[in-house]
Amino acid sequence: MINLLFFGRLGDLAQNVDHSIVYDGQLRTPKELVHELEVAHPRLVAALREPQVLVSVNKMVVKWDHPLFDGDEIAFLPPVTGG
Amino acid sequence: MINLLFFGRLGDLAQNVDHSIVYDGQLRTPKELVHELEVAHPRLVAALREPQVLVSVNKMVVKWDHPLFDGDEIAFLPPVTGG
Amino acid sequence: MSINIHVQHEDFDLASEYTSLRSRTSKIGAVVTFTGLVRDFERLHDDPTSGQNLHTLTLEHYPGMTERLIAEIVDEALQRWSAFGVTVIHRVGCLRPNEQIVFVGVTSEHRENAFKIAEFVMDYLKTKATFWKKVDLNGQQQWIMAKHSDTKAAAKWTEDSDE
Amino acid sequence: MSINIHVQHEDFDLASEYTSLRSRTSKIGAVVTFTGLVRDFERLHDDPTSGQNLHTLTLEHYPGMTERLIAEIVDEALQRWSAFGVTVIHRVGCLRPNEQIVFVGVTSEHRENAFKIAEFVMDYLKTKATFWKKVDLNGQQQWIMAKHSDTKAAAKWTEDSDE
Repeated sequence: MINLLFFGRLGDLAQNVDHSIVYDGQLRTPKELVHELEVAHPRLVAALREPQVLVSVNKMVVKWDHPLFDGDEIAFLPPVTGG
Repeated sequence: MINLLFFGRLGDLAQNVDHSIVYDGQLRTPKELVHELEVAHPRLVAALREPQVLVSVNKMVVKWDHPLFDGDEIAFLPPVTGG
Repeated sequence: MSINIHVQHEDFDLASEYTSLRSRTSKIGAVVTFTGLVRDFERLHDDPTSGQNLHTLTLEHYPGMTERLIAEIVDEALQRWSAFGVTVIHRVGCLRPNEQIVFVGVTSEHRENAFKIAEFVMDYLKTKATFWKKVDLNGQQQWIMAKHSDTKAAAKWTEDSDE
Repeated sequence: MSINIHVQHEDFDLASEYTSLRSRTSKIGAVVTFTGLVRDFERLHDDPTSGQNLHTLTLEHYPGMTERLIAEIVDEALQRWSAFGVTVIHRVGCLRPNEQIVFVGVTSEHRENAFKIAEFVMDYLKTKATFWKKVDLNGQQQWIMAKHSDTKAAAKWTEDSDE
């Protein structure tokens, strides 16, 4: 199982997305994951592809071609606004 | 009457100095005042002439040749160390 | 060195944090505190004319990642300047105008280090830590955009290593 | 704008000052406080090896002149950066290690101004305001010399007007 998290405005756009994906044994990347969401969730995917959005795997920011493994937690992070 | 104030370590050196001087009607300056103290209080005067010592008249920092008038309050200020 | 980092919904008490920071050593000469408050209006962009009345501010964060990122920010500050103690508290959840939102407290021997650390931590908190603000402006919910001025503030620490 | 300046022997309470500073407007986004404490040792010169145990610290000042000079420092800061409130409290008389000696509190809309004003006021307090410190080091009374590092700290505001 791979868990997906969407923060900030991405969370609003991802309300109908399945946040748990069965891991099918194939090597996948965050970039490929986003591509698979494109037909069903075009607005979300457009937002995910904005250049300032970061992706993390297991709470560490990674590149979009980072390999994913069973049990990983993938989070999509828009620009932060705390403080 | 002219009143003299000595702060910080200058105060220790000026313990035997008369802090009130009768104003004799002559125009005087802080520099001349210090000169008049020299024979009786050589250590104090040496300290007053250190380049970092400032002089104020009526709570405003002035030059050493500032003219003095009856009622003035003259203060000798070593480098400050507050905060 | 004592580092305390809290991400919490509960409010915090400046006096308690100050007392706790002060108590650690008698070598402390300087205590700097920064407290951020929720303003009653929010500029949605860098445009100074865009201010609107704010009803509530909701802070979301990424539990686990946020605390680690704050710890990294504090560690980086402490590699640059020495301190006795650093406390960072960031609130999450729904807050109202005038409420306290963030606290940074630093104790050091001399004032310059405490000021630098507090300012550095705040600049990086704004640009690196995984918090997201949503505002309710007259009933309309809206996610806040990152401010260019914050990105610039954090960048100043890398541009000028003398700072 | 609200400016409060006090030179007093009595101790001050950070929480009261903070509450008072915060209460003035709901536009406040940032509160910066600096508190100076009496350290338990004193370096008589800039020599870092010269530290000695401190029993008491006595602060003398020039009443009337000090308050005016602090007001001038605050005014100069407020010509550079905007704020809602500035409070400066400086204690005088005989103090012991760990006691509070000086407080600067600033409220502003954004954090940068509050930090800058607090740091500016502290730098100039150290170099312009008419306070003199005498220390009792193991029974030996001694006036503190001005520190080169303080003169340098104040000079940075004139060298770099972008600061």
